[in-house]
Amino acid sequence: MTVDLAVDLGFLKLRNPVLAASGTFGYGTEFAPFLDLSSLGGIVVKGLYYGPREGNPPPRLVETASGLLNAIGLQGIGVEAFAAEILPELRRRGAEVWVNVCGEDEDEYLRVISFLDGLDGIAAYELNISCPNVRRNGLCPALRPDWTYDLVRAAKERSRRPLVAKLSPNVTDIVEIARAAERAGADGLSLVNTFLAMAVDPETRRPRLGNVFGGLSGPAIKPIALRMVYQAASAVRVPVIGMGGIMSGRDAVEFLIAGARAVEVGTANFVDPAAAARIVREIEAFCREKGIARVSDLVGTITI
Amino acid sequence: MTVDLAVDLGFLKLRNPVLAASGTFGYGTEFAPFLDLSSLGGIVVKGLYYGPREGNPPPRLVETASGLLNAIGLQGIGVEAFAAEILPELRRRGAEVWVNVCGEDEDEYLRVISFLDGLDGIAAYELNISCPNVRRNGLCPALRPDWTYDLVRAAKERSRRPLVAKLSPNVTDIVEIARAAERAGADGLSLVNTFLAMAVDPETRRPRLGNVFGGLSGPAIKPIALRMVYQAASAVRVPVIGMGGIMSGRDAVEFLIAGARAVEVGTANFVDPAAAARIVREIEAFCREKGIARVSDLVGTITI
Amino acid sequence: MPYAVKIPIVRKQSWGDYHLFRFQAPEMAAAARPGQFVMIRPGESTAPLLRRPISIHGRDRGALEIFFQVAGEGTALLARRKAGDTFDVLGPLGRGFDLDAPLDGKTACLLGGGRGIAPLYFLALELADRGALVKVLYGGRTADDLPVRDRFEEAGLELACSTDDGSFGFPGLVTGLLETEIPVRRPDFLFVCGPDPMMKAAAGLASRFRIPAQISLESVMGCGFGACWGCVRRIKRAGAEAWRKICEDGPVFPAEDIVWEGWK
Amino acid sequence: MPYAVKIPIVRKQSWGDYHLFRFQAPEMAAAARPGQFVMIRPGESTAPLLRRPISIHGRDRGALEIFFQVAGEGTALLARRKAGDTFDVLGPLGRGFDLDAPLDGKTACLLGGGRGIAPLYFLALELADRGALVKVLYGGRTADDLPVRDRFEEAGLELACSTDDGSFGFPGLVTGLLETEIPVRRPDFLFVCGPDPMMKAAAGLASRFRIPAQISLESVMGCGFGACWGCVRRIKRAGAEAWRKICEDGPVFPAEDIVWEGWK
Ligand SMILES: Cc1cc2nc3c(=O)[nH]c(=O)nc-3n(C[C@H](O)[C@H](O)[C@H](O)COP(=O)(O)OP(=O)(O)OC[C@H]3O[C@@H](n4cnc5c(N)ncnc54)[C@H](O)[C@@H]3O)c2cc1C
Ligand SMILES: Cc1cc2nc3c(=O)[nH]c(=O)nc-3n(C[C@H](O)[C@H](O)[C@H](O)COP(=O)(O)OP(=O)(O)OC[C@H]3O[C@@H](n4cnc5c(N)ncnc54)[C@H](O)[C@@H]3O)c2cc1C
Ligand SMILES: Cc1cc2nc3c(=O)[nH]c(=O)nc-3n(C[C@H](O)[C@H](O)[C@H](O)COP(=O)(O)O)c2cc1C
Ligand SMILES: Cc1cc2nc3c(=O)[nH]c(=O)nc-3n(C[C@H](O)[C@H](O)[C@H](O)COP(=O)(O)O)c2cc1C
Ligand code: FES
Ligand code: FES
Repeated sequence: MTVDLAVDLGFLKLRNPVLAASGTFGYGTEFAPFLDLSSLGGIVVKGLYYGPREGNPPPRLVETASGLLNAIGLQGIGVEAFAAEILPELRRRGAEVWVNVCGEDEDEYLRVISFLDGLDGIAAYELNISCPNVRRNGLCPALRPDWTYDLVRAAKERSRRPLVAKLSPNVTDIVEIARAAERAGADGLSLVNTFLAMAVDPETRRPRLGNVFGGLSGPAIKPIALRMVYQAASAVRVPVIGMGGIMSGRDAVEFLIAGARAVEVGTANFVDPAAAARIVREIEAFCREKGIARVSDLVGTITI
Repeated sequence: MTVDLAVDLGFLKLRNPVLAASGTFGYGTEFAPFLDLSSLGGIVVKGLYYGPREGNPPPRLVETASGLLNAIGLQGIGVEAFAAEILPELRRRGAEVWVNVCGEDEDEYLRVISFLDGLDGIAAYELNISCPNVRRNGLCPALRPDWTYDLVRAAKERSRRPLVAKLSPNVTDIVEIARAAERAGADGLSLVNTFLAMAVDPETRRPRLGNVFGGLSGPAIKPIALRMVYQAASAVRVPVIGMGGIMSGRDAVEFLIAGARAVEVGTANFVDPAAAARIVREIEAFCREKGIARVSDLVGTITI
Repeated sequence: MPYAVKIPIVRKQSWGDYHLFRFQAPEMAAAARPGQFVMIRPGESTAPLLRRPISIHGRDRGALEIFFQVAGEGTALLARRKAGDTFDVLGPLGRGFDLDAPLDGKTACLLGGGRGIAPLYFLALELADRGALVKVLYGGRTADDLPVRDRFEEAGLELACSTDDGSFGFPGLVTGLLETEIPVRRPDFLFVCGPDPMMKAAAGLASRFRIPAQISLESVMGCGFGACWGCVRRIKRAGAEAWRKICEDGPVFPAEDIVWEGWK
Repeated sequence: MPYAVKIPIVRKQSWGDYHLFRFQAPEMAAAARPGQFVMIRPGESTAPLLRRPISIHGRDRGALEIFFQVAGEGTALLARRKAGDTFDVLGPLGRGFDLDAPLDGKTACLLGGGRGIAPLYFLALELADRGALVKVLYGGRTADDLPVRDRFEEAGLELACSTDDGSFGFPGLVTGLLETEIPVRRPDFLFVCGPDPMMKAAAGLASRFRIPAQISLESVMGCGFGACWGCVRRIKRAGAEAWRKICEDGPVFPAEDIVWEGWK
C-alpha cells in the first residue's frame, strides 16, 4: 500500500507534512550531510533580521528534564548574506524554503519581507512574533491580540508570499491570539514557539543562562503544546502547523489528529540530525500499518 | 555546624521550608508509613470542596516525558468527613496542616472556609483558584486579575486564618495576577499549579485522559515554574511559596534562591513517598556544605 | 510497611518479552499476600518518571518473584536489568485476594490471561496449602505467550492452557476453556486476572453460573498507595457506585462489584 | 560525514571516575583528526536529552578511543556501558588542531589539565609521527587524576606530571610546570586543553614568551555540528570580536584569538 503523504495548506502544497523548525535546523545546509533536504515538507530557516545580529552572551543552552532551555538571541547573518550565501545552495538541493521573519520593530519586519520578496525560491514566510529571547522579560507581539493583529496585518499587506504567524505559548488564551492573527489575514498559524523559562545554578546563585530567561523546548513541553494546537485548530479556519517536543512519527501523528495540518520538528534535530526525515518515514509507516491512504485523512480526526 | 531550617512567612513560622503539595500527598495519613509527618514544614491536604466529589472518569493519569498529566477532578471526601476522620489523626501525628480550599463558586469557597474556621489545628488555607481540571476548558479564577481579586478578597474577609492564594501558570502575565491577589489581601502566594495540557492516543485517536485536558506537573515544568516564581517574588511583598517539579534538595534551593520563602513538593511524593523528608535533609546538607547558617539566608539571593 | 530503595536481583529468566526476576527482600516477602503488588522504579532518570505496578508472582523464603511482559518504555528498562543489579521496589501494596472463606476441600479455578498469570502462581500455591483443589487455566495468544506453564506443573498444580491461534492446548479464548470446565468441575471459587475483555467475560460466566469470583483489576497508577486518586475504576458497593482506588481498595474485587460499562 | 547509530564497544578501562572506551568505527577512525570530537547520546530516554561532546582520544586502525571523566548525569550514564554494549556516536566533528606548519624537528609542548588530556594523546602521536619533539605536561588535582599517564610513556612520549596536592610529580599547577619548562626547552608550539582558568593562564604564558599556542575550548553544546548556535565563545578574528561556534570554528583556536574577559 502506498501512502499519499502530501498535504495541502491551501496556500501551498507540501510533499509531506514535516517541516524543520526555525532555529533548530540552522540555515538548512548544516543538515545536508545527514539527510536529503528535498525529502522534507519544508525547512524553516533560522530567524532572520535585516542585518547581522550578535545574539546573547553565553551560556546559551541549559539542558532540563526532557527539555532544552535556550537563549540564543537570534544570532544570525541577516538577509543579504542569506540571499548571497545560503538561498542558492538550498535551492540547488531542492529544499522547500520557508523563512522565519524577525524584527526589532514593525519597520524591520517589513524591511525583511520587502527584501525577501525580491528573491526567488522562497515558499512562505513564518512571521516570528513570539521569540521570548530578544527582550529580557520575554515580551513579544504574540502575547497580545492587538499587537498580534497589527503586526500580522502590516506584514500581510506588504508580503507577496503566503504568511504564517508563529504564536507564543506564553499566553492565557491561545484561541484569542489565533483568531487575531487569522482576522489580520494570516494564511496559517504555527505554534508553539518556546516557553519562557529559567534555571538557577545553586553553586553560583546566578541564572544558568547569560540572558537570565530562555525558551524551553523539547519533549517536556509536548503535552502543553498539543493542547494549544488542538485549541487553536478548533477555533480557526486557516491551517495550523503544530510543534513542540516532536521526537517521533507517533508524536507527529498526535498533532495531526489534534488538528495540525502539518508539523515542525525542532529540538529533535539536535539529538538526531536525521530526525526530520526519519519522522516522515515513521508517519508513512504508521499510516500504512493502519491502512490510512492519505496522511491528510488523519488531520483533525480526534474524537472527544 | 547546625543549620537553622526555620523560615518565617510573616503570618506563620515553619520548622523548615518544605511543604507537601496539595493533591500529591493525599490527606497526609497515606504517607505516615513512609515519613514522620511532623518532620515537614507543613502538609497541604488534598483540595476540599464542601461535600464529597465524584471526580473525573478515568483514565486520570498519563505519564509524559519527565512529567505527569492528571485529571483527577478533585475527587474527595468533603469537609465534614475531613474534620471527623482525617484532621484528628493528622494532629495526633504532629503535622502542621494546611487545607487547600476549593469551590464551584464563590459561595462554596466561603462555606468551606466558614466550616474549617470552626475547627482547631489548621495552620493556614491555600485557596485553590487555579485547578485546571474542574471545568473542561481549564477555566479557573486565577486566569484573570479581576476574578482573582474578587475571590481572594471575599475569602480573606471571611477567613480567620492566614490565606495563601494558589496561582495558575496558564497566564500571560503572572505578575499581574500575583499583584491582584496581594492587593486583595492574600497573606502569601503559592505557585505554580499544573499546566493545562493534553495527550492523544494515536491508536484510538482519542484524548488519553477521560477528561480530555489535564494538568501537567513534574520535572518537565520546573524551568517554567521557576521563572514564574522568580517573577512573582520580585513583584510582591507577601511571601511566595514555590513549586513545580521539585525532586531534590538542589531543586528546592533553586526556588529559594529565586525568591521563594518556602517550597512545596508535589509529584515527587509519588515516585518516592519519603521525598519531602529527604528534601528537607538535602537542603540542610546543602546549607552545611556551603556554610549557610540559616536557610532563610538563601531566599531571594539570586544575582542577575 | 516495608520499603527498600535497593533490592538485589538474585535470578533472572527470560522468554522473549517475558521476564521473571527473583530478588532478595526478606521483610517484604514475609508480609506479602497473594494478589498484592509492588511498585518498581524503571530507572534513575526522570523519564520514565513513575514507578510501575507489578504483581507478586511468587515467594520463596526471603525472596520475592515478579513476572512481567514488556509493554512499553518502563517495563523495557526493567527487563534490561541483570542478576546482580538492583531494583528500587516499594511494597507489598494493595489488599490482595480475599482468602477468608473456608477453602479446605473446595475447588478453585484460576483464570490467567497473558501477563495476568503473574499473581496466580503465588495464589495457587497458597490455595493448595490451604487444602483447596486448584485448577489453573492459562491462556495466551500463542504457545510463546505461556512461558511460565512449566512452573505450575513443577509445583504439582493442575493446569490447562489455551491459545488464540490454537498452537498449544485448547484453541480459543481462555474463557472458552472455562466454559468447558465449569460443568465438569463445578468450581466453588473463581480467581481471575488478565486483559479487561477477558475479565469481563469471566465475570459474566461467574454470574451466570453463580460462582463467587474475585477479579484482579489493572489501571494506570501514580503512586500505588492511595495518595493520588489516579487509579480509580467504577465499583459498586452497598448499592452505590463510585470511583474507587484500585491500589488501596483492590486490586482484587468481587466480580459483582465491578461496573464494566460506561467508564472507558 | 560518517554517522553511525550504534557502534560496538570493544574495550573498557576505568579508574574511579575516569573511563576509557575503545569502539569499532572504521569510517570515523579513517576521517578523524586530532582535536576533533564526537557527540555521544547518553541514553535512549528523553532525560538526558542531548548528546554529549567527547574528544577523540586515540585512533588505532579501525577503532577510536575516548577518555572521559564523569561530570554529571550524562557522562555517568555513558560510564555504565560495558564492553559489548553499543554507543550512539556522531562524528568526527569540529576542525581540530592546525598542523599545517612544518613540524619536523620542532619542539611541541602539550599541556593537559584533568580530562583535558583527552585530545592530547591522539595529537601527541600525530606530532611525533610528523617528526616533532613532543613533551607532554599532564596536570591533575591528585595522583589519581592522572590515570592515562602510562599510555604516554608506553607510546614512548616524554611526559611530566603535576598535581595540585603534590602527591605526584611537580607540586602545583600544570602551568607552573610549564613555566619551569619554557626556559629549558624553548618550545616552538604549545597545545593546550583543560579547565578555563588553566587555559587562560597558559595563553598568558604563550603570549609572554611569544610561543604560538593552540587551545581547545569547551562549551555546552546543543548539536555539535553548527546548527544551534548554542556553543559560542568570544573570538577575535581580523580585529573584530564575535560569538563564534566552538563546534564548527573550533573547538581549537589560536590562543591570541580567544577573548577571555567579559563573557561569563
Ligand atoms: C496492580 C497491577 C499489577 C500488575 N502486575 C503486572 C505483572 O505482574 N506483570 C506485568 O507484566 N504487568 C503487570 N501490570 C501491568 C504493568 O504495570 C504495565 O504493563 C506497566 O506499567 C506498563 O509500563 P510501561 O512503561 O512498560 O508501558 P507504558 O508505555 O507506560 O504503557 C504501555 C501500555 O500499557 C498501558 N499501561 C500503562 N501503565 C499501566 C498500568 N499500570 N496498568 C495497565 N496498563 C498500563 C498504557 O496505557 C499503554 O497502553 C500490573 C498492573 C497493575 C495495575
Ligand atoms: C569539544 C568538547 C570536547 C570534550 N571532550 C571531553 C573529553 O574528551 N573527556 C571529558 O571527560 N569531557 C570532555 N568534554 C566535556 C564533556 O562534554 C562534559 O563533561 C559533559 O558534556 C558533561 O555532561 P554530563 O551530563 O555528565 O554533565 P552535566 O550534568 O550536563 O554537567 C555537569 C557540569 O558540566 C558542565 N557542562 C555540561 N556540558 C558541558 C560541555 N559540553 N562542556 C563543558 N562543560 C559542560 C555543566 O555546566 C555542569 O557544570 C568535552 C567538551 C567539549 C565541548
Ligand atoms: C536553539 C533554538 C533556536 C530557536 N530559534 C528560533 C527562531 O529563530 N525562530 C523561531 O520562530 N523559533 C525558534 N525556536 C523555536 C522552535 O522553532 C520551536 O518553535 C520550538 O523549539 C518548539 O519545538 P521543539 O520542541 O520541537 O523544539 C528555536 C528553538 C531552539 C531550541
Ligand atoms: C495528582 C495531582 C493532584 C493534584 N491536586 C491538587 C489539588 O487538589 N489542589 C491543588 O491546589 N493542586 C493540586 N495539584 C497540583 C500540585 O499541588 C502542584 O501545584 C503541581 O503538581 C506542581 O508541583 P509538582 O511539579 O511538584 O507536582 C495536584 C497535582 C497532581 C499531580
Ligand atoms: S495509584 Fe495513587 S491512589 Fe492508587
Ligand atoms: S553545538 Fe550547536 S552550533 Fe555548536
